[in-house]
Amino acid sequence: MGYQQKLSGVVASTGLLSLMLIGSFASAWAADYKQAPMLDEQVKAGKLPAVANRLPEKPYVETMVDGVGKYGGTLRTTILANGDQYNLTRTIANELLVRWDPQWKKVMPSLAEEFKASDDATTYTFRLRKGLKWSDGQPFTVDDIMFWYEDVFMNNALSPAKNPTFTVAGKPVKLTKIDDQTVEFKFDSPYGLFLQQLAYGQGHLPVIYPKHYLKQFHEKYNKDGIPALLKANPAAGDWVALFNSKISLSFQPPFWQNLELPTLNPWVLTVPYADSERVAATRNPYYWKVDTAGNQLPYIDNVTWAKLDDPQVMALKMTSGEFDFAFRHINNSTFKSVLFDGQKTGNYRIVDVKDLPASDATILLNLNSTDPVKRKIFQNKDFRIGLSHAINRQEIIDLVYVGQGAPAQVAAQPEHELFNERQAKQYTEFDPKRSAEILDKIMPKKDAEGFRLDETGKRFTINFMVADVFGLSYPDIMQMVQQYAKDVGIDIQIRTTDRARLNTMWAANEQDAYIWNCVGGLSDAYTDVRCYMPFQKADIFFAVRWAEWYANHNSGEEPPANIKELMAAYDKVNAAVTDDERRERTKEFLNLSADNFLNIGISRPMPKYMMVSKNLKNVVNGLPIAGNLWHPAPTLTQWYFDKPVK
Amino acid sequence: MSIMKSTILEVQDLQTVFPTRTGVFKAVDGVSFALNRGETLCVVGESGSGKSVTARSILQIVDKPGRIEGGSVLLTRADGSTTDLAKLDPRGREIRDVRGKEIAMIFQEPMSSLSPVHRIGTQIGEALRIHFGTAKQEQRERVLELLRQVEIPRPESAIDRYTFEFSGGMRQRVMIAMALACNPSVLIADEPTTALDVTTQAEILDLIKKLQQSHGMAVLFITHDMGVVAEIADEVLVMYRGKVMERGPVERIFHAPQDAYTRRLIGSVVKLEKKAEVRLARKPAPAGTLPLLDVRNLSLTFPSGLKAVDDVSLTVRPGEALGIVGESGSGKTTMGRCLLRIYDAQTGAIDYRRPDGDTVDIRTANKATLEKVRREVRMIFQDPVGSLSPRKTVGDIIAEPLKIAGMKGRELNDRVADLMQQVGLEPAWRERYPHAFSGGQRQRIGIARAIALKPRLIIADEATSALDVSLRSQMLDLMMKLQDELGLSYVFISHDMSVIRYMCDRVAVMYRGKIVEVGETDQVVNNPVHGYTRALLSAIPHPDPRNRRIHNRFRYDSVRTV
Amino acid sequence: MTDITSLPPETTVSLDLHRKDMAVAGQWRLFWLKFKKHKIALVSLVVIVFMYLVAAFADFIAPFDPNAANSRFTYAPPQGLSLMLNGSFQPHVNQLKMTLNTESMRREFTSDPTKSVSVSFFVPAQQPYYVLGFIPMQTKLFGLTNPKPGDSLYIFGADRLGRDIFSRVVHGAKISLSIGLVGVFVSLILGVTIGGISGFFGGWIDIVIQRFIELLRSIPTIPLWMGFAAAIPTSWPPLRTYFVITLIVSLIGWTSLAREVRGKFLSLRNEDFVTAARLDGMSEVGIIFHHLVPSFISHIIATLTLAIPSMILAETALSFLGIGLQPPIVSWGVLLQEAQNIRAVAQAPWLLFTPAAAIVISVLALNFLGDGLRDAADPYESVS
Amino acid sequence: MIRFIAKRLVFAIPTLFAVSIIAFIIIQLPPGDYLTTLMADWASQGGAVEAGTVAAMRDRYGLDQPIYVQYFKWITGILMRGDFGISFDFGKPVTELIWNRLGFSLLLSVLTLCFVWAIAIPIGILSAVRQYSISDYTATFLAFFFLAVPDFLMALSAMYIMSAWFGQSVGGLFSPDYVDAPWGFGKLFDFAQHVWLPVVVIGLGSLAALVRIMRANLLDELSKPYVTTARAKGMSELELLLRYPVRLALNPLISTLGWILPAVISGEIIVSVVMSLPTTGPLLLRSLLAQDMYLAGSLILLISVLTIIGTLISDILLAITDPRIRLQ
Repeated sequence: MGYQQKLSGVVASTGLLSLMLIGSFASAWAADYKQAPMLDEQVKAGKLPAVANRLPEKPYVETMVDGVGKYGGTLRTTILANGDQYNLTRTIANELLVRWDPQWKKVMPSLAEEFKASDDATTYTFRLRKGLKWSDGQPFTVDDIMFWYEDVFMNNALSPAKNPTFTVAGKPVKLTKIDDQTVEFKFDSPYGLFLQQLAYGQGHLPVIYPKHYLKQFHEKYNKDGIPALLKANPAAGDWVALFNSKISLSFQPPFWQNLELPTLNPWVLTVPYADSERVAATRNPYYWKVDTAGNQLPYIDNVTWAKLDDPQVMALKMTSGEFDFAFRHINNSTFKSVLFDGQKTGNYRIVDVKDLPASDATILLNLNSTDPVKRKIFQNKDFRIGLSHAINRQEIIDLVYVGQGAPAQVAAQPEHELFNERQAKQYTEFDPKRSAEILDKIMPKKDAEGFRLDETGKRFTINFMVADVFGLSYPDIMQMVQQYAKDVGIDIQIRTTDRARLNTMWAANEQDAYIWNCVGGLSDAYTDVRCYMPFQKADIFFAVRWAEWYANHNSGEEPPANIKELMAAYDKVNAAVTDDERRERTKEFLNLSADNFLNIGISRPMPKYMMVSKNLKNVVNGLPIAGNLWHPAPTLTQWYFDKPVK
Repeated sequence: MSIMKSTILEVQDLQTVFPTRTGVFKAVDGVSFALNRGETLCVVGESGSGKSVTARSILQIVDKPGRIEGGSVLLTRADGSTTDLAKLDPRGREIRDVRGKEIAMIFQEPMSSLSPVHRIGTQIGEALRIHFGTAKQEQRERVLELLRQVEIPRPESAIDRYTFEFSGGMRQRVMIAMALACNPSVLIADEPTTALDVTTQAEILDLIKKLQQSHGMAVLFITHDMGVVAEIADEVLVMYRGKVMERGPVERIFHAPQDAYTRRLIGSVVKLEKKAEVRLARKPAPAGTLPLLDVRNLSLTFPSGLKAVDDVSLTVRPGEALGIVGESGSGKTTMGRCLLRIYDAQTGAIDYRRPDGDTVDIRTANKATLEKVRREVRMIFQDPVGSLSPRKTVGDIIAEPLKIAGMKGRELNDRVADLMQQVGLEPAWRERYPHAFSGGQRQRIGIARAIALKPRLIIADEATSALDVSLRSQMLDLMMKLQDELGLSYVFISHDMSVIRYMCDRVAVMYRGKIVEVGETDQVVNNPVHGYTRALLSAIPHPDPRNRRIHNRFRYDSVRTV
Repeated sequence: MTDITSLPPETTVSLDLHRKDMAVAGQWRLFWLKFKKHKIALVSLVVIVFMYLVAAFADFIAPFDPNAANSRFTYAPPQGLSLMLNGSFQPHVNQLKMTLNTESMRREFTSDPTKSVSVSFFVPAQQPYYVLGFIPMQTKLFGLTNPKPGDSLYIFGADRLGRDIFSRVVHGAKISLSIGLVGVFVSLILGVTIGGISGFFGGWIDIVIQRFIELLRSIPTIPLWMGFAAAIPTSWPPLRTYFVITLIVSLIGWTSLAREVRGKFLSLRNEDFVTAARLDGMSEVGIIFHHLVPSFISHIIATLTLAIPSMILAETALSFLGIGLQPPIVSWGVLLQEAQNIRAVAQAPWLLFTPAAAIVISVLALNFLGDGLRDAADPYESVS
Repeated sequence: MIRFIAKRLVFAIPTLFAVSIIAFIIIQLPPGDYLTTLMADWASQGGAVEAGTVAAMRDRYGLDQPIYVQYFKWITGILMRGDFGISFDFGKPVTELIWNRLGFSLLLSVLTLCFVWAIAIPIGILSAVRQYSISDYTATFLAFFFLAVPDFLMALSAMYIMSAWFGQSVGGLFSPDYVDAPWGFGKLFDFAQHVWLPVVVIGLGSLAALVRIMRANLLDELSKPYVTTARAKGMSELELLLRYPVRLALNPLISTLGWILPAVISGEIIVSVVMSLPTTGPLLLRSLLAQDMYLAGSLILLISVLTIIGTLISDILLAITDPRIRLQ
C-alpha cells in the first residue's frame, strides 16, 4: 500500500535536475531572505550578521512538500539514554557534498553546487557553494576538506585504516585543491559508484572537520600548545586521544558531546548527549538552505530529545502526547497497535517510512563453515533450495506480519528499477514434498526421530544464532522455521544471543547459520551488495573467507568459479560510468546472483512507520530510509508547526 | 490498733486463669491473704505453684493471655480509702496510678528486667516522671539519693551507666532503687535473689530489710527458698498448684506445720541440713588407699585472659564423694570439664588410676587412651533438658554409650531395661522421648546414661540445682545408692553447700579459679579456716526462723580488694 | 532482584508436649503436629503440592503444545469456560469471531455467544506424548470435543503468535518450579558443605569463609548475574544453559543457608547432649550425622523452602534482563519477559496477569509454607 | 567508639580489594570486548570496520594486554589519581559520567529505605501488637504479595496505570522543563512528583522482609521481663510500647541495613531501566552489554563500596543506638 504512493511535487522538480547540474536560481531573491524571529534580537544587537550575509551567495533551495512554512516551535522527540547517537545523526546531521534526492533515485548537489565525473570513472571534481559558513560563522572552504584529507585521513595516527568509501582496490583517494571552492578526488582505478557512496551517510567525512577549530588539537599545527591542553584534559593520554575527544565520525559519541564543535548542520547542540536527562539543539543561524520564498531554514527553532532507557516508556510518552515525533526503537510491529490506538490522546499521526531492505529476515548459512561436513552441505545450492521449499512463508507472514507482505527471496523491491522477478520469487513455494525429495538426494539417511544424518552418520544439526534485534521478531520466525525444517528432517537448534555476541562469532567465523536482514532493496542494491555476493564484512557473514579474498586476493580463500564469475560481474558495475550502463551491469550481476541463490529470504518487507504530531506539516510520507541512508535528517529542516505552539 | 487498720492489702479468693487450647488453666485458684503494714509476707512454693502469678495479679500485670477471673484485691491507703485493684481496667489510668507509686515491684532477673539500652538513671527516674511529672534536674537529684540509699558505690557516675555494666547484685539494687522511687507502701519482690549467689543474696535481703524498716513498707516476698523464708518472713503463705496450702506466722509454719504438703516441704529442706543418713552408716574410707584421681597444679586460661582454673590440686579417693563448692564464676564447672578433657587445661596433671593400676594423665592422654578413660569416668550434666537429645528415645539415649562400646541385640535391650530400673524408671518407657519426662525423671535418664558403662568415677556438675527442693534429696539419695551398689566415686560440683554437706565426704571450696580450702566436709562446715569459706557458709540462709543469722554473717573483704 | 532470601521467624504456636499421646512422638511427628496448627501454611502446602503436580503432569493438563502457533488467533482474548449450557452440564466456550484490522496491524476478536464450542474432559491427544518423560499417553485432561477449523480454546487467551497462554503457563511451571528445586539443591550442597566446614572447624577457616560470604553479599546481585549469564557460551544447548542459569540463581541462596548451618553448628557444638555423645566415645562424623544433622535438618528444610521463591523471582529477573532462559524454552520468566511491553499491558493484559498470577501464587504459598515449616522446625522450644 | 569505627574501616579494606577484583572479573567474563560492540554498531549504520582500525583501537585501549595488567593499571589509577579509566562507549573519563548518577542512585536508595522503614515499622508494630488479628494477617499477606510480584512487572504496570488512567507523566525524575534547571523549589516539587513512584515500586519489594523482622523482633521484645517492669512502674501502654520494646526492636532492624541495601540497589537497577531513571542502573546495564569495561567495573565497584559503606553506617548506627555494642 503505502510504498506505492508517489511523492507529490518533489518528483517533478527533482526530475528536471541533470547529473551535471546545477547552480541555483535563488540569487534573484537575495535581498528578500528572511530569518526566524528568534534571531531578530541578536541581529539587532549586532551579535549576528544580517541573514543575507550569513547565507551563501547561492543558498540551497529546499523543495517543499506542502508549501512554505512558519517559523517557531520546539520539536520534542526521544532518544535511548545510551548508545543511541545515531538517532541524533539521523535526525539533525546529514549534510554532505552531494545528496540523494528524497526518493532515493538520483545523486544531487548539496554543499557542492556542481560536480563532475571523468569518463573513466576515476576523477571527480566538486565546486562548493560560495559563502558557506560553519555554525560559528567561519567560512567553510576547500581548505577544510584538505585538512580532513591531509591531516586526518592520511594521518596514520588518526586514521590507522582508510575508510573504504574513499579507497578503491585498497588504494586511498588523492585530493587536490583546485581553488578555494573547487576540489578534485582522484582514484587509481575506476570507481563508478563513488558519487552514490559519497551521498550516503558515510560520505560525510570530508565536510565535518572545521580546520580553524580543530587545528589547535593537531600535532602538526600546535605542537607546543598540546601539552598544556593535555594537562587540562587528563583523560586524554596523547594528542591523538585529545583530537578524537573533540571530534569523531558523527556516529561516535564525542561528536555529540562537544558543544564547541562547529558544524554545517541545521541545528547545533546546546545540551550534549551526556549526563543530562535530555539532549537539546537550537537552530544554526548560518544554515545554508532556504525555502522557495527565501526563508532561511530550518523552520523549527529547537529540537529536544528526552533520554529514555526503555522503548516501552517512549511508546507510553508518545501516546500521552509528550513527543511531536518519534521513530527509532518504537516503529516496529510490537508497538504498532498501541501507537495506532494512541493517536488521539497523543495528537499524532502515523506516517509511512520506506525502510525497505532486500529482505527483513534472511537465513544465512555459513558457506565457509569451518566444519567440512557442514560446509559441503551448505555450499550445495540444492540443499538451500530444499530448505527454502520447506518454509511456509505465508504462515510466517500471517503470524508475524499480520498478513502484510508476500513470500519473497532476497531481492530488490518491485518498485525499483533493479527488480528481478525470478530472483524475488524463485523457490518460495511451500512444498514440503519437493523439499524432502531434494534433501533425500543429499542426505537420504534418517535417525529414529526422523532427522537426517550427514555423511559421517551423525545427525545433521544446524545451530542457528538468533538475536532479538530491530523488533523484527527473529526468535518468532526461527521457531517456526525450526518446526518446518523438522518436518523435512532437518534438525535446527536455536541459540538466542545478542548482537555483540554475534559479532564476536562472525569475526571468528564460528557460526553455522543465523537470521538477519539484508540491505539492497532499493538503490543501495548498487553499492551495498553484501547479500548478493560475498562482499565486505559488516552484519552479513555467509562467506567471510571468500569476501576476504575479494577484498584482497592474498587473504581469505579462493572461491569456486561461479562465485568468481559473480564477483567479476560486480567489478563491471563499479567500472560503469553512465547511469544506464551501471543499471544494465547491475541487472546482469543480480541475475547471476539469483542463479547462485546464496541466501534464503522469507518475505517481502513492508514499509515501516513513524509518528509525527498532527500539527507538523511538510512531512514526507513514504520517506526512504536505509542503514546508510540517514534520513529523515535532510528533510527535517522544512518541517513546521502549523498551529502556534506553547 | 485493730487488725483491720493495719492491713494494707487484702486479697480475697483471687482467681487468675490462662486459657489454653485444651481448656482453662487455673494458675491462681482462690488465693486469699492479707498483708499488714510494715510486715513481710513470704509466698513460698515450688515451680508452678502460682506464686508469681499471684504477685502479678495484684498489679494486673499478668502476661497474656492470663486474666483475673474472680476475687478481689483490696488496697487500703493510709487515709483509709480503699480500692479493689482486681476490678480496675488493666490498661486504665487508675491501676497505673497504683503501679509503681503505691505498690512497687522487683523481679527475679535484674538483667532482663531492666532495659539494656537505657541508662539506669533514666529508668529509675521514670516512675517519678510518670507519677509526679518531676522535672529532669529534680529527678536526677532524687535518683542519686535513691542510689545512695541502695548503697551503690559512686552514684554520680553510676547514674549514667547501663545495666550490663553492673554485677548481678548491683543490678538488683538498681531494681530496688527503681521500686522505691515513689515511696510505695507495698513492695512486691518476685524471687529477687534467686539468680544471685548466696553472699549477694544475703546482702540484698539485708538491704530490703533495712529499707523496709526505714520506709515502713509492707513487703510481699515471693520465693521458693525456705531458708530465705525463715530468715525474713513475718507471715508465710505456702502455695501448691495455684492453691494456698497453709498460711500463718513463720514460726508456726516451720515448727508446727499443719498441712501435709507444708510438712513435706519443710521436711525435705530440713533433711538437707545435715549429713545423709546412709553416709552415717557407711564405713569411713580406708586411709592410705592410692587416690583414684590426682589433680596437680591444673590451670586453664581462656583466650580472653580469664584464669578460669588457677593452679588447682585435689585428689579423689576410691569410693569417695568429693564436693566442689563455689559461687558462679569460681571456675568449678570449667575445672570439672577439664577433668574429662572437654576443655584442655594448659598446665598441670590429671592423673587417673586405671583398674589395672596404671596411671594415665588425662590432660595429655592420646585419643585411644582418652576414649578408654572416658568410659570409666563419666559425667552428669546440670541441665536435664539440654543434655538429652530431644530427637532420640530414652532407650536410644541410654543405649548410646553401650552401642559405641559394641553391645547390641538382646543384651543391649536387657541392659537398658536394667539400667532404667536401677535409676527408678519404668523400662516400658524406653520408647518415649525426653519431652515426656519431668525434670527429675530426665536427670535419672542422665544418670542411667552415666552409669551404663559401669564407670568408676562420676563427675556430677550441678546435677540437682535445676530441681525443686523436694526432688533434690531424692536424686542425691539415688546417687548415693548407686555409689554403694557400684562402688562409685563422685566429684560433685555445686554452688549449694547443703547438698554438699548432705552427700560429700570431703569438700573443696573454689574461689576465683583457686581452691581456697579442702577438707573433710564436717570439718570445713563446722570450722572453716579460710575467710571466704566462712563468708560463704555464714551467708547461707538457715531454714529456721528461730535462728536468723545472715544479718550477722561474716563478710569476706577481699571480694573487693582482690 | 531481591536478596531477601530469609524472613525472620514467625513467633510460635507451641505444642503441649506433656500430653500423653506425645510421649512416643518423634521429631517428625511433632514437626507435623506443630506444622498442622499453622493453617495458612497448611493451605499453602496443598497449593504447592498442587502446583508441582501440575508441573509434573503439564503435558497432560495443558491442552496444547506451548509452542504451537496459530495465525488466526494472535492476541486472542481469554474465552471464558462455562460449564453449564441450557441448564445441563455441557462445558463449552463461545466461538471467537476475528476481523483483521490492517491499519492498526492487529486481529480484533468478538465473542459470539450464539455459537458455542463444546469442551470435554479426557479428549484424545492430537499426537501421543509422554508424561514425566516416560509414561506414554494418548489423552489430554481437557480439550475441544470436536476440533473444527475456526474453533479455539484459549481459556487464558493467546499470545502474539496465537499460542495458548494456559498451556504455556502450565508448561512454564515445569521450568520455573524446578529451577527453584534444582537451585535449592545446589544451594543446599554449597551451603551445608561450606557452612558446615565454617561452623565445625571454626577458627581462621571460619573467618575466611565468613568474610567471603560477606563479600558476596555486598556485591549487588544484578551485575554479578549479568557477568555470569553473559559468559555462558551461546553454542550451549538449552538444557545446559538452564542448569548454568540455575547455578547462577543459586549463587544468592547458598550464603544465607551457609550462615544458618554455621550458626546451628556453632550453637549445637556446645550443647550438653553433643558433649555427652563425645564423652560416650562417638566419633566426630558420628556426632555430625547422629546429633547435629537431625537437629538442624528441619531448619534447613524450612530455609530451603523459603529460598525457592527467591529463585523463582531471580529467574524472572534474569529473563527480564535478557540474560535468562530463552525461547523456545517456556518458563514463567520467559512469559513475563514476552509480556513486558506496553502492547501486552494495554491491550492483552492476560499475557501479563496469567504468568504473574502463577508466580505470585507460588511465591506466596512457598513463603507461607516456609514460614510454617520454620515455625515447626523446633518443636521442642517450649520445653527448653 | 572511635576504635570501633577504625576497626570496622580496617576490616572493610580487604573486602574492597576483593570486590574490585571480582568486579573486574565479572566484566571480563563475557567473550569479546567493547570493540565487538562497536563493530556491530558501526555495521548497523552502513559502515564497515576495517581490521586496521580495530587493531589500532584495541592497542590504544590496551585491550590486548593480559587481564592482570589491565586490572593493575585500573586499580593503580583509582588509588593514585582517582582515575577510574575511560568509558569507551562515551569517549569520556568514567569519573565525568558516574558521580551524578551515583548521586541519584544513592538518593533513590536512601529515599526508598526511608519509605520502607516509615511504613514497615508501624505495620510491623501493628502486626506484632495485634498478633493473629485480621490486620496482622492482612499486613503479612500484602507484604508477601509485594514480595512476590517481580519488580519490573510492578514498575511497568504502575507506569501504565499512572500514565493511562491518571494522565501522569511517567519515566525519568524530572519533567523536561526542569531537567536542566537549577535546583529550586519548583524543581524539588517536580522531583517529588516523579520520584515517589519508583520509590514505592522498589520499596514494596523489600517491605515484607522489614515488616516481618520488625514483627518478630517486637514479639520477642514484648515478652521480655523489662516490659513487665515498665508496666509495673505505671507507664501507659502506648508510651511503654514505644519507649521500650519498639526502641529495642529497632536495633536488629538497623543491622538489616547492610543486606537490605544490596537488595534495594538491585531493585533500583531494574526499576530504573524500566522507568528510565538517571541512576546508575541503566548505565550499568548498557555498559555491561556493551562491554564498556572500565565504566562497568567502576560502577560495580562503587555500588559495592556504597553497600559496604551502608553496612558500615549500619554498624555505627547500631553502636550508637545500642550501648551493649558500643561499650563491650
